[in-house]
Amino acid sequence: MSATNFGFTDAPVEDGSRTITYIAAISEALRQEMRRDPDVLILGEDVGGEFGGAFKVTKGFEAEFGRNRVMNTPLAELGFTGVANGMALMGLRPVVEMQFADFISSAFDSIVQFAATAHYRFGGAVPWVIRAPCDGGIRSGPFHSQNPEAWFVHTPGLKVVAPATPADAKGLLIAAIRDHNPVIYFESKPLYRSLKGYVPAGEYVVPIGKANLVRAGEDLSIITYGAQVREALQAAARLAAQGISAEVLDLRSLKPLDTEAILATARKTGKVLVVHSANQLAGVGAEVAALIAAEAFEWLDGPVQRLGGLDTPIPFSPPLEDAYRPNAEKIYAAAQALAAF
Amino acid sequence: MSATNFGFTDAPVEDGSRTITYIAAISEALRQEMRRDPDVLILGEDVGGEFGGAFKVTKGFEAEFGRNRVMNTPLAELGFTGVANGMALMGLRPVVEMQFADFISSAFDSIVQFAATAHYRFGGAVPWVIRAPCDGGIRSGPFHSQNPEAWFVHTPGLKVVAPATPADAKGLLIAAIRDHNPVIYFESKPLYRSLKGYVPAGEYVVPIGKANLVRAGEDLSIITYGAQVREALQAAARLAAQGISAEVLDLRSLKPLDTEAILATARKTGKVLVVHSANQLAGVGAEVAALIAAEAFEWLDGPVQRLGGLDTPIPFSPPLEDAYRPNAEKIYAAAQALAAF
Amino acid sequence: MAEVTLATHQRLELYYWMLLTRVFDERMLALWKQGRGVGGTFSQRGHEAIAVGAGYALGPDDVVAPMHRDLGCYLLRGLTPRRIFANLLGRATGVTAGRDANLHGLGDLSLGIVGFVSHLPQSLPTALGMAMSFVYRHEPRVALAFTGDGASSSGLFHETLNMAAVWNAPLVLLVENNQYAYSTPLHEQMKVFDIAPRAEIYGIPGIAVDGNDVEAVYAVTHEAVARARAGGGPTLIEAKTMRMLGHAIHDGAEYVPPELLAAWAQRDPIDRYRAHLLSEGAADQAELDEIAHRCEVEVEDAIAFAESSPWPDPAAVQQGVYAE
Amino acid sequence: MAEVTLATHQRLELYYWMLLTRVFDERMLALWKQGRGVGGTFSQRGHEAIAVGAGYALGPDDVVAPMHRDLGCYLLRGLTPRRIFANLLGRATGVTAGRDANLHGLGDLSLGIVGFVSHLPQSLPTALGMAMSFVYRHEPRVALAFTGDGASSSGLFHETLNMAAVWNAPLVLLVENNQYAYSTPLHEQMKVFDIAPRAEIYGIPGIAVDGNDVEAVYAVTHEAVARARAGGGPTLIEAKTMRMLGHAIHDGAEYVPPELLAAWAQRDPIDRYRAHLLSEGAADQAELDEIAHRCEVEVEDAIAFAESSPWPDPAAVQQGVYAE
Ligand SMILES: Cc1ncc(C[n+]2csc(CCOP(=O)(O)OP(=O)(O)O)c2C)c(N)n1
Ligand SMILES: Cc1ncc(C[n+]2csc(CCOP(=O)(O)OP(=O)(O)O)c2C)c(N)n1
Ligand SMILES: [Mg+2]
Ligand SMILES: [Mg+2]
Repeated sequence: MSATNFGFTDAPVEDGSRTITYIAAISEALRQEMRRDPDVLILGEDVGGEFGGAFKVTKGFEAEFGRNRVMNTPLAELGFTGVANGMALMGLRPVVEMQFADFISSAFDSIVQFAATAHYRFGGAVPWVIRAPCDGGIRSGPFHSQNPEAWFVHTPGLKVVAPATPADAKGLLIAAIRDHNPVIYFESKPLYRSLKGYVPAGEYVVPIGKANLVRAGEDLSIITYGAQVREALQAAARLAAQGISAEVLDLRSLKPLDTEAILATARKTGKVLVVHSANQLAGVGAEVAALIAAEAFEWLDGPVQRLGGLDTPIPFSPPLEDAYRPNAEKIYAAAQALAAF
Repeated sequence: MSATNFGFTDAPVEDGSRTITYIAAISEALRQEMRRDPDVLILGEDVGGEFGGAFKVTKGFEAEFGRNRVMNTPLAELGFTGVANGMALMGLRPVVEMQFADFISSAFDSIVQFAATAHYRFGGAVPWVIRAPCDGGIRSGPFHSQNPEAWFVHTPGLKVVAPATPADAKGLLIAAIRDHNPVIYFESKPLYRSLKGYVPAGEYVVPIGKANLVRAGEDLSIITYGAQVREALQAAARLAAQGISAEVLDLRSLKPLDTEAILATARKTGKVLVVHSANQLAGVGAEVAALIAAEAFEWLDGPVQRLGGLDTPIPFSPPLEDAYRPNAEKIYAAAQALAAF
Repeated sequence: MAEVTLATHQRLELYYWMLLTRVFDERMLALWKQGRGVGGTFSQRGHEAIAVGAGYALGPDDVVAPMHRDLGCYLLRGLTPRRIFANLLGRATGVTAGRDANLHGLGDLSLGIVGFVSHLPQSLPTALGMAMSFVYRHEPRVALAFTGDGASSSGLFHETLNMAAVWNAPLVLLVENNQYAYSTPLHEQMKVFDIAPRAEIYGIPGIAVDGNDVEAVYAVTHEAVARARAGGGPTLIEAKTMRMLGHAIHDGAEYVPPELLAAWAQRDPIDRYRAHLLSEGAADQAELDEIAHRCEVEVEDAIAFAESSPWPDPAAVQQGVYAE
Repeated sequence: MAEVTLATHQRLELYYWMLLTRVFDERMLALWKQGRGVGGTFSQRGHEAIAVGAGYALGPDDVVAPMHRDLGCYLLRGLTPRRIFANLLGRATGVTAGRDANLHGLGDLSLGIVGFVSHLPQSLPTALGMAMSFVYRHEPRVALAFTGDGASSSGLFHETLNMAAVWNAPLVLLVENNQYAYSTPLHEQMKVFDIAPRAEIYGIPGIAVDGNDVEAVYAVTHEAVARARAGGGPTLIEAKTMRMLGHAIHDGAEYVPPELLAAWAQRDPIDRYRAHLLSEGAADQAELDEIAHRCEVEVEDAIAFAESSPWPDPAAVQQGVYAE
């Protein structure tokens, strides 16, 4: 797949903006923040040396920033995330790379029990970021395709973001690094090199907690995030050809949710389809749908619909994974049915 | 608190039924199953010896069944839950006691990555039960009061149950032990010795996946589980005194959910309040509400409402914990507002 | 073992902190028995010399991650009996303002203390991270972490020691081997009962010490802290003692053989140190009595303070989840 | 080390399984380079003697939890090249019927194999649990688990060994120390490069072996298995080798010093064993050529089978999540 900007409207071109890939935007944000703030450092498996991480996001970083700031860790997610807790308590701003988002479950206690509660309990701020390369569609099987955001959205004390574009990949990562709280940053592997977009060159911060209306519409709203934004935009384009005007809201931030933007679009169109790659059952979409059902009840012209992954481990084989996972085609079909309600 | 059966309608008295506490019902189920099936064994911290576990559920078990079948483990939740995986693959039926449900996060990978996927991936059945003493209201602070069921309901491949009565405590535990899959059994600590009810003496199985309509009503439905069932019944009694007829559905099984029973009550009353002790945000209640919003849309006479814990760690101090946690009073107020919609 | 060179006033401080711990613990347990407590709480008896001796070896800029038997360490690092007792009773004036229970969450970063988290032994990698922040910033500071024999069975014990060794971190990890993890005796937890020798596989020093000898604990910790500060890397210390009461307030510990307790009672860290101070002429009985009196007064004051302190405002329950 | 008493036909079997692994691996990598693969896959080169030598030491009723470099063990336990290749290509005829990827999930309990799970080293406590089921049922069976140097840094390594020792479990835990965890060299993973001595702190035997000597690996594993079966408890084995290719198919391993690879290439387990067999007169060149031919044919057949196998039916995607 060569990188294109698919159905996205290009972000407004600012001075110095360039069209770069989603993964390049992540690297750029990291490098800029490390240059700006000596307290920012990186740790994780294989992030250092010439290698620069399983996806090469930190390639060249050790040469520029030294080993002290680009720390290769042993295979011990629980431990090294705990190390990030301690560093963050002392005012450093560690950015932890999980090799795959799937392995974040190995670090679970350090995140949900320690980092999430330290400030509430004794005022210990834990300003780290965990970068978690998530999502599938690239035939990597049950353990290299997961989307575990719902576990963390349900956990008090954390923040969770999920960029869908190169610009947001940069702006949300910078915001996450500067945030004084533990932020889990879900970066979508399927977008890494297949999605390009304009990205402002300088300091660029996308505030955590603000959704982005990426396409305005009248007939229904598709609320989504991460790699499914691209799919939703493709579906919206097809729907438009059928005379159905779909609005697409990119949540960007999953905790906190932008309840205002969610309710605004729901009240505007009266019909909502919530989409994500993670399995649907008790996923983040359930919270979004429940919120709308409670707070936009009188504006609804149809049942709030959800489209997520199936309630199975994520299968490897192409036909199975395709059956498992939402995509533009399935969004299109679900939206069409909803529009006809 | 002395044990009473609070607002519960007594279960039908069968031959040999007795009124016993919730915790006695758990012990009884375990003992009966261990007598019946030599493949059933218990492992966990402090479950053996004279001691019999932090809550004494297995007191006397080692004397009756021997050390082989009542295994004290070192403090290593991830490891000993992994051990249960291996035993279960070989056809044993380990019942793992987490000392508190809160510590289930320490065993996370062994549950969500291994046990949950083994059958799908290579046909390896993992018939264990994890007993997880959950919930609060008893001033035990952020790490001895948690209700982590949503993490597991979102995880494909697991089953999750949460009994609200002594009879269900027995019947669901027996069902969980006999199930061929990993079942997480959330037992409510606040009910342990404060709730009594009729419990059939012999083999008594409550099928997993079936909700229980514990009170019929006309004006609205309260859907809940675990310790909040008792609170909901108290609220319903007060509502009745006000002329509001509330139906109370005890979910009993959280994965799979009894979608039929959920939709039936929603369609019947047209107004639904979903309640649980766990924090509300992205909790199991979100799934229930989203399900109703999608599938019972045309029957709804009011917005589906939710009442859960706040999105904070669970505070220790009585006034804070009371502010954090749903109870009969808050359910009553929310139901009254919904009835007036 | 290193030579101990403690001035008389320091020895009396050690005695004072241990006794303050003991008096606090006894009054706390008594209060709970009277039904004036809130929730549960952990007994401290037997651990006084470890918590105090090790904590005393730190410098003011060092940091510590104590566990649930380290009341003595919390106290000597500057958490007042008032703040701690108020925490036990869930009051607004407690260290966590009613948010965390008993000895959990007793963190105050201005005093270099990390709040304890229940999930054992989460404090270990946290302390390692703090230690690594000192390396990162070229600060001559050290982190001390406490853990138990029980928690040494957990994977985090290994992960932390391994990373600390690879990174040559200024970390001192002290295991309080008190023979039991709740009701579980050592032989159900590990096959080799000595924990200090585990250090070898990580290529770092491992030292066992009599955990009922406060000066010995001080000495080995002091040496380890000095080594860490000088760039010599981490040390594993095993302090052997006995948990003399139940695991927590509700636990009668009937599973502990009485002979075992009787034997260890002979080695009570405070009685021993008192006798030692007297025999060495470091103090006379009047001085020791004065210290005892001071401890009584402080603890009574703390209880009165705690019991008369306001409850937290429920309206504030959602404050402080996030740092601004 | 124990005396090896292998009959000639057994030696030829060892050679056959190693060579089958090698041929499979080479053809697999070639196929991937041609773009005929699906997803990623792990290189096996350098691990043949370990996977085969250790696996061969098990009895038919024993169980094994191999890792991602143990193709040889999967094969000799009875997973056919056809089923494995079909799995790599995600076909309905593969071991997991398209559900799990590459060498993950290659479980078949009827062959005593546990499917590999990515989260390292989850297989270890699983294998311990299987071993404990044998104790429970008084069956004279043994569990063998493989893991890597990288995974030995994880807490589960410690938790498993500790529990296995306390419980005297019939478990053999074999570490394939191949100098690297992905791109991370040993010295960034651990301070002491020898892993076998870690056994001491658990009070069990720890044995290091040349992982490129198939008979040596067989011998130590055989001894450990026999001890476990006789009630002698667990053993930790460290087999030293070198991962001769990248971590996985996409990895060029530029981070490995070429000298290191060159030195280890001299010790190739298959070349060495071939020379050994010839020099000892256990086989002549013709016999070995015949084995090589057999391997080629089998692997070609497996590829043809896999490539012509049907894809799984998407309608069945939700089947099998739960056991009925
Ligand atoms: C991960 C985890 N599992 C279980 C517990 C429950 N628990 C609290 S203290 C304790 C025993 C700890 O023993 P040890 O480490 O020896 O400390 P001690 O209490 O003896 O001082 C247990 C099992 C816990 N706190 N954390
Ligand atoms: C918990 C966990 N974290 C990260 C990974 C990603 N990962 C896969 S293999 C590997 C290196 C493993 O090294 P080692 O154990 O030495 O095995 P080797 O690949 O060298 O044979 C890593 C980091 C993983 N599988 N599991
Ligand atoms: Mg202990
Ligand atoms: Mg390796």
